[in-house]
Amino acid sequence: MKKFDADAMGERLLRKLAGGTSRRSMLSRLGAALVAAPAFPLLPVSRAEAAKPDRSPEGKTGFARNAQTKDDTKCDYWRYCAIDGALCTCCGGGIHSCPPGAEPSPVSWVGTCINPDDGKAYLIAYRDCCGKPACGQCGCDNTDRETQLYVPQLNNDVIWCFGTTSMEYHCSTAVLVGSAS
Amino acid sequence: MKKFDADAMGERLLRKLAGGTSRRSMLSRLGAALVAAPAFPLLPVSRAEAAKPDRSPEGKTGFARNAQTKDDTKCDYWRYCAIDGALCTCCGGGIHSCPPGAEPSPVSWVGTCINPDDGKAYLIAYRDCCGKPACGQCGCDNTDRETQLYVPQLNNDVIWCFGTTSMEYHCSTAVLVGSAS
Amino acid sequence: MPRTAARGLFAAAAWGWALLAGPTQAAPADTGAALEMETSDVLSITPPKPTWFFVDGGWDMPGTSIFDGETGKMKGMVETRRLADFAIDPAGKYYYVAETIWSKGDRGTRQDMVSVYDSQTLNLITEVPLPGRILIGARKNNFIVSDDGKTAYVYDFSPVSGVNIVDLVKRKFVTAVELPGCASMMPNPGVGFSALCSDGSLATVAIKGTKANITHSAPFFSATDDPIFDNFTYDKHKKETTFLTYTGQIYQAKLGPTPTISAPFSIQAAAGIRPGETKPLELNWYPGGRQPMALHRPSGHLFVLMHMGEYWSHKASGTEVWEVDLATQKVVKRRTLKEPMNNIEVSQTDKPMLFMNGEGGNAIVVDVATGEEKHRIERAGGSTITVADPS
Amino acid sequence: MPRTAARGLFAAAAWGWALLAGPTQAAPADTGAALEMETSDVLSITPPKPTWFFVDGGWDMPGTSIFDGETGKMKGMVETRRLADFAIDPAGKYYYVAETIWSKGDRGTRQDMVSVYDSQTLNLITEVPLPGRILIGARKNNFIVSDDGKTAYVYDFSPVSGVNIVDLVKRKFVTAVELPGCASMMPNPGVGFSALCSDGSLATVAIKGTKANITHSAPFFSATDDPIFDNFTYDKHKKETTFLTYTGQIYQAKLGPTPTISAPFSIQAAAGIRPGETKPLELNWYPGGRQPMALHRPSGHLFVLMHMGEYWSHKASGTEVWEVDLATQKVVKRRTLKEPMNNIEVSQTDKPMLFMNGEGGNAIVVDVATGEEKHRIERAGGSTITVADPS
Repeated sequence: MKKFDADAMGERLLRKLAGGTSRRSMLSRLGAALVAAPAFPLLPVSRAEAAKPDRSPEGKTGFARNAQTKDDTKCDYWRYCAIDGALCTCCGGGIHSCPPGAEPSPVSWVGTCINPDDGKAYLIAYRDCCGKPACGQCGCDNTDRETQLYVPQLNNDVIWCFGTTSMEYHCSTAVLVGSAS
Repeated sequence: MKKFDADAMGERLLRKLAGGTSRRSMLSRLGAALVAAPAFPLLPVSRAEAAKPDRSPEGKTGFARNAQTKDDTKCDYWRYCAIDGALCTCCGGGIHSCPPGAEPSPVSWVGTCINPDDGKAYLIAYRDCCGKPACGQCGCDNTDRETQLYVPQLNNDVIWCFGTTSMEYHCSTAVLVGSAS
Repeated sequence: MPRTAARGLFAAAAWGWALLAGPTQAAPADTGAALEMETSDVLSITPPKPTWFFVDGGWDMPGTSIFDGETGKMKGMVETRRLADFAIDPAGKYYYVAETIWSKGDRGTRQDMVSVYDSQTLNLITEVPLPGRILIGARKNNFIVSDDGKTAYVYDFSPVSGVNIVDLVKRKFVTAVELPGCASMMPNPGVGFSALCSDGSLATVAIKGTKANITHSAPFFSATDDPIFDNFTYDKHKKETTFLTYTGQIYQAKLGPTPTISAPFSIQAAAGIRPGETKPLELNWYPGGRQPMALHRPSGHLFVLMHMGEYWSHKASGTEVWEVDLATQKVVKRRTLKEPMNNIEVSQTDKPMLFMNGEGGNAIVVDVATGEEKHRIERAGGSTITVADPS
Repeated sequence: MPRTAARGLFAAAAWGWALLAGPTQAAPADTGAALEMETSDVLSITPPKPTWFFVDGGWDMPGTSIFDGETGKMKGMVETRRLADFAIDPAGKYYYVAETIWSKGDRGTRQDMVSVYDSQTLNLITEVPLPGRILIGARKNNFIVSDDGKTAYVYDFSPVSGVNIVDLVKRKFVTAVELPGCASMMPNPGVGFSALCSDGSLATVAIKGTKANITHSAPFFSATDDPIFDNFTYDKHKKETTFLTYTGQIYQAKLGPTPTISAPFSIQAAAGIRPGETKPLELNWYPGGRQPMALHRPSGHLFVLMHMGEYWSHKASGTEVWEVDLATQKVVKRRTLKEPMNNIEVSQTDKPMLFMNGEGGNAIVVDVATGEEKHRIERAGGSTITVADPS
C-alpha cells in the first residue's frame, strides 16, 4: 500500500464534504469536533485503544463465539460483528467492493471484530455502497460494541453515504482497515 | 341529486385533464376514442349493457355468491367485486369518502357488482384517493369482469389518479353510481 | 341508464369536493331498500387526542399512520418518507415532518425541509427549507419541538455535528449551531436544548437569537461501554428527562441552565434480580429495541421492553414489559408479551394504554389496568411510535 | 496503530475508486495468516447473458435485480421505482427504464423520462424526457424497444390513450401518436408497432417520421368476455406474437403491414381436458398470474402458469406449469409447483431454465430438462421477469 499523508488527506476530504467551507473555518470546526468529542472515523482508533477488549473465550461476545471465516455472504461471518444492512457480497459486490453502479462512502462506521482463526481483533470499516436502491438481499444487524448516535462512528443506523453522488443506501461492505490490538 | 348536462361536463373535465388542449382538438381526439373504442368512464355503461350479466344463482361468480352487505372494511363486501388496493374504509375514509388530506380522482375504473340483498347489479366507480402514500391497510384484489389495459376503465391495476394534485396512490373507494340493470 | 351513470362519474369533478367534518365513517347507503347514487368527498379529523397513537412506517411504508387507541381504527396518514422525523405541535394544530427529498427520487438535487401539515385536514400547508439534516430515521430526538411550540431543532450530521434551528411561528430557518461530539436532543425550556455527548456528559445549548453557548455537565455515563438509549423520554411538566442505559441503569435529569442528574438505579435490581453487566456470557434480562421505553407522566411509571440475553443485544425486541415506579425505584409489574415488541409508547391518560409494535410492523394496544390486548393492527408500521402529550 | 487505520479510512477518497472489471467476487483477504488492509472498489459486470434473469421489485422494492440463473447469485441492480418499466437493449449495451418521478417524492413537479444505464457499469448515462407515460407497472408491453434497438415506444394514458416515440440513437423524444381504444404494444419490424384493442382487433401503427397510420384487423377476440392477457410474448425471429386468453385460448399473430392471426386452440383441450369457459361455477384449470406465460423461442414451447378455479380468477397464481408445444398444439408436460407462482419467464438457451416468482417476492430457477429446482432466492422481487433474447 502506498504511503499517504493521512492528515492532509483527511482535511481535503472533509473540506469537500463540508461543501467548500474555507480551510480556516473547517480546521476550527474540525478542531472543535476532535477535541471535544470523537465525531470522525479517525477516532474509532482511540476508541479501540480505550476499550482494551478482553479477547479471552469468556470475554467474547455471543457473535464472536459463533463467528466463521469461510462464507462472507452469511451474517455470522466474523467481520460483520457490527454491520447493519444488506451484505454487498449478496448484491453483486464483494467484501470490500461495491456492486456495479454503486459508490462506496469514503467515511464509515467501524467495528472491532475478532477473527476466530487468529484470535486477534481487527478494525472493520463498514462502508456503505450508495446511489442504488436498497439491495434487499442478506439483511444483517449485528451490534457488538454498537452504540448510539452521540458516538456516530460506532452507530450502525446512520446512512453512511457522505461525499457520494447520491445518498441512497444500497448495501454495506466490511473492509479490513487495520489491527485493533 | 342535481341535474347536469353530462356531455358538457365530460368535455370540460377531459379538456382540463388533457392540459389545455383546444376544444376542437379535444373533440376530435375524444371522437376518435369514443368511436373506435371505449377509453373513458362514460363507456362502462355501454359495457354493462353489452354484458347483460346472468344474475341467476348459477350465473353468479364466486365473489358474488359469498358477498356480504354489512361490513365495508372486509374484502368480501359486495361492492368490492372488482376493487384492487387498500380499502379507504380502513384508512380513515369511508365507502365513498377519502381519508383526510387525500383527493378523490374524478375518473375511475368501474365494476358491475351484485347486491345480495336485492339481487340487482349496480355500477360501482372505484375512485382512487390520491396524494398520500399507500395506506397499507386492508389490501384487496377482486377481479370480477376485470379486464386488461386495452379496456382501461375495466382494469384495476391502473393508478386512477387523473386530475388530482398528486398521483400518489393512497386507497380506493367504491362509489355507487347507478343501477346496471 | 347510461346517462345517469355518466352523470355520477363526472359530477364530482364539476362540483369540486365537499370537505366533510362530520362523522369519520359515512354509513354505507346500501342497507335500505333503495340504493342511491353517491358522490365522493373527503373527510377531516379532530386535532390529536391523547388516546391516539402515531406509527412511523419506517423503511417499508412512507407514512405515519394515525390510530385511535380506543377503537383500533386508522384515522389518517401523514407523509413520512424513509428517514423522515415526525413531531406534533404541542397546541395540536399541526403535524411537522423533517424530511429529505431528492428531486429525482434517489438522484438529483437534495432538498431538506420541515413540512407543515394541518392536523384536521392533513393537508400540506407549507415547507420550510433547511440547510441539512441527518439521515438515520427511527429516532425521536433528531427533530424536537420546544414546549411552547415556537421552535424546532433539527439535528444535522454532514459528518460534522450540528443543529438547525427553525422558527415555527414565522416558518423560517433561523440559524445553524455546531454541536461537536453530541447528539440526541431534548428541549430545555427557556434555555434552548440539551443533548447527550460522547464523553458521557450532558451538553446544554443556551440559545440567544442566533448565538449558542454550549456548557457541559460532568461526565456521568460511558457512551461506549454502557450507552444511554437515544430514544429516551422527556416530561415537559417536570422539565425532566429519563434515561436508560444498555445494562439497565435509569437516570433522571432535571433540565435548566445547569441540569442536575440523579444517581442511577438498576432496573434489574428494582425487580429483585442482579443488575445488568457489560461482560459477555452473563445471561440476564436487558432492555432492548428501537424505542425501548415509555413514560406515563401522570403516574411517573416507566414501561420498559425487556428481553433475556447477553450484553450487546440492545436492539433485540422485548418479550416482557417491565413497569417501573420511578419514585420508589421498584418494578411494580412484569408483563409477558405474546410476540416480541420493538417500540413502545403509552397514552398520557388517566387510564393508560400501551402502544407497541414489532419488527414485522404489527401493532398492539394493551390496557395497562387489565393487561388485556384491546386491539391488534396488522401492517400498522414498523418504526417509532408517538403520542400527543396534553398540556 | 491509529495512523495506519486513519490512512485506510481516508485513502480511498483521495484515490478515487478503481473500477475493477475482473472477477465479480473478490476473495476475502482473511483466509491466510497475515490479514492485509484493503481498499474499497466498485465491480462491473459483463453485458447481459441469456442465462440471466431480471426481476422487477414491483411495489415494494425500487429496483430490478439481475440474477445469474446458473449460480442463483445477484449480479447487480438497476433502479426501477414503483410503476417503472424496464427494457434491455437488443445489442446488450444498455438497460432502459421508463419512469415517472415527482420532484418532491409524492408531490411537486412530474418528470417522465427514459433513463439509460450502461449495462457493464450500471451507471446512469442519460435521461430522455418524455411528455408522459401510463402509471400502472407490472406490464411488459407499455415500454418496448424495436428489434433493431433504435426506437422505443412508451405507452401513455392521460386518460387519453397514446404512444410516445423515442429515438434511442439520438436519445430524443420524437413524437406522440394517439392510439384510441388500444394498448399493450408489440414491435412490428419495418412497420412500427401493433397493439391490442378493446373492440377485439389488432391495431397496426405504421410510423413514417412523425406520422402514424393506424389500421385494424378484423375483431378476433372479446376484450371484455375473454380478454387476452396483456403480458403476451413476442418472437423477433419469427416476427410473431403468442396470445393467451383468460379461458385458455392460444392465438398467434404473424406481424407485418397486415398481420394475420391464427385460429385459436384451447390449452385445456391440448391437455386432453374440457376447454375453459366464461361461465361461473365451472371449475377447471385456468391460466393466471401477472405474467402467466413464457415462450422458449428456439423450441416453440410455451410455459403457462395454471391454477384450478372458476372463471374471473385470472390474477390467481399458478400451482402448475403447463408446457405447450405450439406446433403440435399439445401440452407435452405438466409440472406441479411447490408454492404458487405469479410470473414466469424462460431462458432462450439450448438448455432452458424457468424463472418464476410469487406474490411474496421469492424467485425460483427450474431446469426444464430435469424439473429440478436449481435455486430459490428470497426477496428477489415480486413483479415481472425479463430475460435477454440473443439475436
